[in-house]
Amino acid sequence: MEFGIGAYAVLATTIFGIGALGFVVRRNFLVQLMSVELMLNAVNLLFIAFNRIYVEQHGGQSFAFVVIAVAAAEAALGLAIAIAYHRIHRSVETDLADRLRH
Amino acid sequence: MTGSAGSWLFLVAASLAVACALGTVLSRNTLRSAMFLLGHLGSLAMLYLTLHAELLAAIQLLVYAGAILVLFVFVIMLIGPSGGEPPPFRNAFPRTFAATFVATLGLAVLGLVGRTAMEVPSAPEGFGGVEAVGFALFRDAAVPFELIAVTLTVAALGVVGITRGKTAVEAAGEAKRPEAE
Amino acid sequence: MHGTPLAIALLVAVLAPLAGAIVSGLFLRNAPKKAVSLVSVSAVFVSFVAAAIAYVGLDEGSLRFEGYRWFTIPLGGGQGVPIEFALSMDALSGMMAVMVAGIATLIHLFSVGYMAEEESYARYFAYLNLFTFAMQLLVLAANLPLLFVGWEGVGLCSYLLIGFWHQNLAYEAAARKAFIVNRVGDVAVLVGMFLVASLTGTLDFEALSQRAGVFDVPAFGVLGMTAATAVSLLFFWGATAKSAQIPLYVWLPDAMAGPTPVSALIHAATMVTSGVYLSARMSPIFVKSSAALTVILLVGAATALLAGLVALTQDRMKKVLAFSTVSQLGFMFAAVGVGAFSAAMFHVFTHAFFKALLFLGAGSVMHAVHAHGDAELDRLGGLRKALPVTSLTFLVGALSLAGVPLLAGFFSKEQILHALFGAAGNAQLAAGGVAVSIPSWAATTAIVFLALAALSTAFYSLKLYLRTFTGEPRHDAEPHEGGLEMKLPLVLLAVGAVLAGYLWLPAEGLERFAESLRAVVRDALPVEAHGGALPMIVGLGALAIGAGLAVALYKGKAEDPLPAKLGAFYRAAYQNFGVDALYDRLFVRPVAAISRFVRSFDFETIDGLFVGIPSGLATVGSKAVRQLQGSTVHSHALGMVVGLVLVFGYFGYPRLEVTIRHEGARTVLEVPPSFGYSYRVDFGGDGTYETGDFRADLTALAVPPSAAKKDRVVLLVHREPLDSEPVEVWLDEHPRELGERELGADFIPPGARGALPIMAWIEDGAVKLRTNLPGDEPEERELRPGQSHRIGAARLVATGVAFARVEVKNAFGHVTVQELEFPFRGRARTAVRGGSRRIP
Amino acid sequence: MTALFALAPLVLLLVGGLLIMLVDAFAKERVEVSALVSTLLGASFVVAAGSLLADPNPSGLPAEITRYLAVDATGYFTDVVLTVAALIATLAAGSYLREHELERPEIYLLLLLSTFGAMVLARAADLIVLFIGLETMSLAVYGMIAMRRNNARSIEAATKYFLLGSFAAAIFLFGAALLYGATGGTSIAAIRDAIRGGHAEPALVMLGLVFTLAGFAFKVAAAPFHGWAPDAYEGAMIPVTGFMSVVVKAAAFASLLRVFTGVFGDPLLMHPTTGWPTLVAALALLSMLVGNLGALGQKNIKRILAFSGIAHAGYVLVGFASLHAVPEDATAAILYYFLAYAGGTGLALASLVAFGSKGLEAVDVDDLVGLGKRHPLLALPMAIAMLSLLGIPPTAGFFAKLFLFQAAAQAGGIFAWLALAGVALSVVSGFYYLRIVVALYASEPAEGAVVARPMRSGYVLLAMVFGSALVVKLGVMPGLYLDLALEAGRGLFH
Repeated sequence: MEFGIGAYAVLATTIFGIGALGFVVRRNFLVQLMSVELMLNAVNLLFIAFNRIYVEQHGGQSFAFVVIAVAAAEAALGLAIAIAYHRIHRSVETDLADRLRH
Repeated sequence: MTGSAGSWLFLVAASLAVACALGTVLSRNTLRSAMFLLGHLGSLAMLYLTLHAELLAAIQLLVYAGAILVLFVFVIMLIGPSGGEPPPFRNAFPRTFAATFVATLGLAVLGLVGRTAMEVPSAPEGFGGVEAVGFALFRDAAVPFELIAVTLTVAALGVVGITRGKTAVEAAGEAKRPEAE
Repeated sequence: MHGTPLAIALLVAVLAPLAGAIVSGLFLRNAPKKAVSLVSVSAVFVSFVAAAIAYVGLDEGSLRFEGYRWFTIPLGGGQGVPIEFALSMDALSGMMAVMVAGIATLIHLFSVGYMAEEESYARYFAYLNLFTFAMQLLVLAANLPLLFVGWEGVGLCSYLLIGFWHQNLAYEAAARKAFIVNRVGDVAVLVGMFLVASLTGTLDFEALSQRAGVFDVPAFGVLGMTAATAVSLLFFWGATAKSAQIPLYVWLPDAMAGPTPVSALIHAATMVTSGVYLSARMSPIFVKSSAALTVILLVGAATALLAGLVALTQDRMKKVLAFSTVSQLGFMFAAVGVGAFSAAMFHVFTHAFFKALLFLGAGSVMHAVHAHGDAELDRLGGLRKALPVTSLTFLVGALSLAGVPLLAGFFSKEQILHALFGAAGNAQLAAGGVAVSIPSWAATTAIVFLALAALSTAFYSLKLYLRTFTGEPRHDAEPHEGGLEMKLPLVLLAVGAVLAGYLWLPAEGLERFAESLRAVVRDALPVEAHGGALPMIVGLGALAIGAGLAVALYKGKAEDPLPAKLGAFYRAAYQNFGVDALYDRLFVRPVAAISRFVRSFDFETIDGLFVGIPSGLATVGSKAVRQLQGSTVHSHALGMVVGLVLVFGYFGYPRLEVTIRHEGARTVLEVPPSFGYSYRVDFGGDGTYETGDFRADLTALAVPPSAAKKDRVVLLVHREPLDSEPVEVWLDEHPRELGERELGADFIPPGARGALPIMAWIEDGAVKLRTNLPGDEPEERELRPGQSHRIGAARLVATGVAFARVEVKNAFGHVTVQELEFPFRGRARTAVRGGSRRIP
Repeated sequence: MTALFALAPLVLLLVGGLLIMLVDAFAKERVEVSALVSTLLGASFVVAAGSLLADPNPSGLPAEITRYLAVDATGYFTDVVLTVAALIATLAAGSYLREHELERPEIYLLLLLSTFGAMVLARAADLIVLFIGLETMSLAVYGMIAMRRNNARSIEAATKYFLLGSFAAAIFLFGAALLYGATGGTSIAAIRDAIRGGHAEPALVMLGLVFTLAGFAFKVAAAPFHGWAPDAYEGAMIPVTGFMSVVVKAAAFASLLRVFTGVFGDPLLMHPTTGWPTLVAALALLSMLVGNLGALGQKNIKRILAFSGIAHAGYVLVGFASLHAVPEDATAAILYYFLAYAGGTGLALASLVAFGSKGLEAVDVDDLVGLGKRHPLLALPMAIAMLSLLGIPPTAGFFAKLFLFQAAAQAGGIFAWLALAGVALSVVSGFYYLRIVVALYASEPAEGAVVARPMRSGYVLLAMVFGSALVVKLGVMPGLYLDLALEAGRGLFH
């Protein structure tokens, strides 16, 4: 049994979907953040898989590297916001934040 | 990496990745979610290996699993694992809707990508290795690489600003009007 | 910048009030009131003097101040319509500018006394100056965009001044109504401007009147209108808002909430007439559309009557005057509607004097009895002795409004009636070589309406005077006249209300005034009077009856007998015939409901849209609302996902728009090329795709003869003239009669009616024709597709019907199918059905 | 070196920002970070404007740089817009933070680096750099919002914006990955060439379009991706709101312009009925509807401006929808709109800063009541801003809308109707903009209401004067700037 790049793409899409689903249905700040990480990982997998087709350069792998670096920055900032959020609500349940409305 | 070994590795890693992703999303305990995420990251690193991306696989483990995830765990420990969140699929509407969404996305992309017959050329010598990717990053992609430094600086500044000790003014009380509930 | 010294006067006329506004609004806030009065009154006076100098120096033709290239409206392909920042004055704008500045000066002066106790004195005068600036800009602008700046400006100032006295936001409704109604009109003006720019390539008034010939050719059709009609109606729509015509007049009576001098300046003398001014400016285009003129005539006349009737029943001074203004504006538009622009401008001119006078008189009364906002007629009376100057001047104004001979209002109203009679008399009006015809029923209706409106004008103006100044006092104030600064404007305006009409008389030395105006505006009517003595008899008759009734009813009466006498009609008219309530129900409430709906745009709405509407899902919906309500991360994320699915759905299914084009003998199918799209076509429905498999490079395909269906033929019937669109008759084996619709009424001889002159049916793929015309032997012939045959004035062509199944596949493998049947020649149409499926 | 000079507006900000960071860290005395940052932004503005006027399309630059960062007239034009907006926001922030005693040097540095990120985003010629610019800009904004960390509203705003923003970024990246898969390139030029050459798998390109468009639509707050905007705007400090509403939006739009004229500028993809123009038209209509109707019932001025921003995103999208028919006119109209919108909204928020002092802010429309009577000079810029946003001539906003709708009218068909809908909906916007003008000028505060006193600060006054001058100048002499925008837009079609 052989698996082409299509299989990787299907896998990446599945992971992306799971991440998106998690983001939409969960209300825990940290789990939502982890869902976003899942989505970013799916993107990385896609980049690296597609790079396997275009072997004469490393554009996809470079992009994946950048995504990992930026994801690190994003996670750090996000966790700082999560802590600030926790200080106010004593919880990380994001549905508690609904003070801002018409 | 082709052949049956690669196929087996792909199947195992892919199943593991999907299972761990589901575990991350569905666990009610945040710490368990983080552990599932760790598993997921590891299985992705395995997949990267099957794609000749050795350096990226290493970075995945070092940066993602080693740094980002540790940060997560640290924060979870700091604020205590949460409980009490209602089960994610209690509501009819998001359930219906999310299912529709994933189904739409899945159908579209699965059918399409699976259909796309893309030839996989054989990887040249050193593809995905430290040297090749290093050259790509430091020579060809020097501009983006340098710009990442700014992004990281911004994140650091933000984190410092948000978390550092109270200023004297904050202790004395804040602007009155905006807080008036 | 360049221009003659005289042209600089135009700049001064416009900018002096702006300078006044800036100085008194920003720098004199805490200065003594005397300083404010000095600055603002003199600013307007300077504007008056400058305008007058320019006007006097204006011999034949026009004066122009060139500023700089303001901007260029891009028209694609490097083309553009350049717009200059330029002012210009001709007889039309000159008259307006002098009048506006003159009356504004008097009203500023009056305000000095009237607003003496006001706290925000400087702010008031700043607004008033700003308004004068905007109005002068509107009048003196050399092109439409600059005029539009003034147009918006007067609306804005009016908005600020109406709300001037209101202490909190709850009372601003009137101001907001005024503004929104005006904005509704602005949309039309903007769209009209676009149209004019794209058709003529200019928006400059001078160039526009030279290029008006463009509109002689029916350049394009909008809803079956010619360009001239579309443009005229758009500008008229704008004018109905600014000049308070049906259906947009509702704001003006409410706008009386501001200080009375403001009502006099804005809502009587200047701003509201800008719609008439714009019509006169656009007269070269207006006169090219009979349809638009007829609409304007009817709307104007109806407004005059409706507002006149409402004015009869109002019991507050300013309300009566407000509706009276609406009614008089209706008169002006009726004149515009028969192409008598100079008569309309004449009425603008005289009306400005007597209506400003009446408003200031009302202000003087209110000042005297300390009435706030408005004076109820039931609480006035007997003021003649205490207020001799006001009383006398008010009487002059009222009589002038009523149309008493030899006063200003008489002359202008007579001219309008003359014009109407002229239009009713000869249906064809000549305007610059193009015949304009107003249906005579419309002109007659308008005459009846205006006669009734004139009657009610006479009635309410007399009523106003009698109930205010005569009889026993019904108030307990100790009235006294205002100071000189209030009396002087009254007297001057009264003089104007008497004399303004004589400027139009064909007397020696005066004729230039009217003549030069007529040289600018394009009257559709010849100058000489029409209808003989009839218009004057109608006018005087209306005056006599109206005034007589008023005197009989009100002389010496303390109570108003009208409500009792008119009963339900009175109540209806008093409530403005329910129009406000209607608008509230039609527009205000739905918009409020929509805004509430959108404001809650998270789950409630998404729910309403996607779940709530199908009733089967209603339960799920309400549950979802309860559980997901609120502005949480959740709801926003779901909104995004909804958006993503929608965006995706847009590309999910291919869209297929087949156009069928006939190129001589060839019929060509055209499909839109698009990314990832590929097509295949099956002609004739035999299951073989003539194009082979799906092809991406397919855009146009000639229809082969093999596509023809055997059992279908279309008979194309061309009538004289033969180049017109043929009538299509789809035939099958059942014989069919070709009657009046296909052949035309004149084709069928009288004796043949009902006797089946021509029968047609299809047999063996050909058309069989049997003619049975009276006088001729019955005859039968056959027409094969492609053949033609002439019978009398008609040419019959048989053409085959092609069938095509067009399929389009997009990048995702989704296919949309459309089956088409269309004749090889003739109009292409008839999509049989379409559908989508997925081909992996 | 030439590259460094050509990119001087960006280099100045980056180098200057790092220097300020060092100086602030090691200096013994208190450093006036806000003044330094304002100066840097001003310098960058001057350099960008100078380059735009002198040599907008420098040649001979090393390809290693130009394949990532476009050095062209469009880039300088967006630099000008972004630095102007950031300058107004920084000046206002200086006054605001000092007055309300919230001062922290990090905020100014984040402002600076966020502007840098925005400029990178607006110039990005490669999806990698585009993503980095986007994230640099966004992370800084999340940080600025969360900086007022004891304020529940601020943290709520940061939470929502951060989570949703990360979600949107992931969606955008997925699209970028699909485009890479389809074409093997990450730079706009490479992807464009592959698509034009027919080497790209159409389905992947279409999906890439869907996901990148969704990601952009989030950043510019176009409906239905707008949910976060009112909350985030309301919760942020006023100067940060101003920064977000102008800089973030303009940079995202500029980048969208590059991507849509480049990557998706293929004539087949731009087919008016089957390509993306109709889709963008639908988003435009929805945004104009949601924005204008949503703002109607609001009391909070920041929320009003948020919905107004959604509506304005809709107007700009009208321009995008007409790109297929009149590319140059539409591009110029879009670029011009950035300037007008930056002036109007920046001015409004600077005024809002000026209206509060000592912990008391003007938050609701009711808080403005009577300000025009007490402080006519101070209230004037707010009125000008409202009139410009409403589109009353002769202000910037009128011409901005005129040019956009004119472009759509030229495109004809449904796009002309879209323009008409835009004109009609901007009538609706009169309700909420004018409520603010009325509150300023025609009313008195209720008895016993708490009245915020205007602050006294040269910084914010400077910002207001600057903003008013911009708005009025764009209205009185629009031709000059439209020509500039036309010239700048041509760079995209070379």
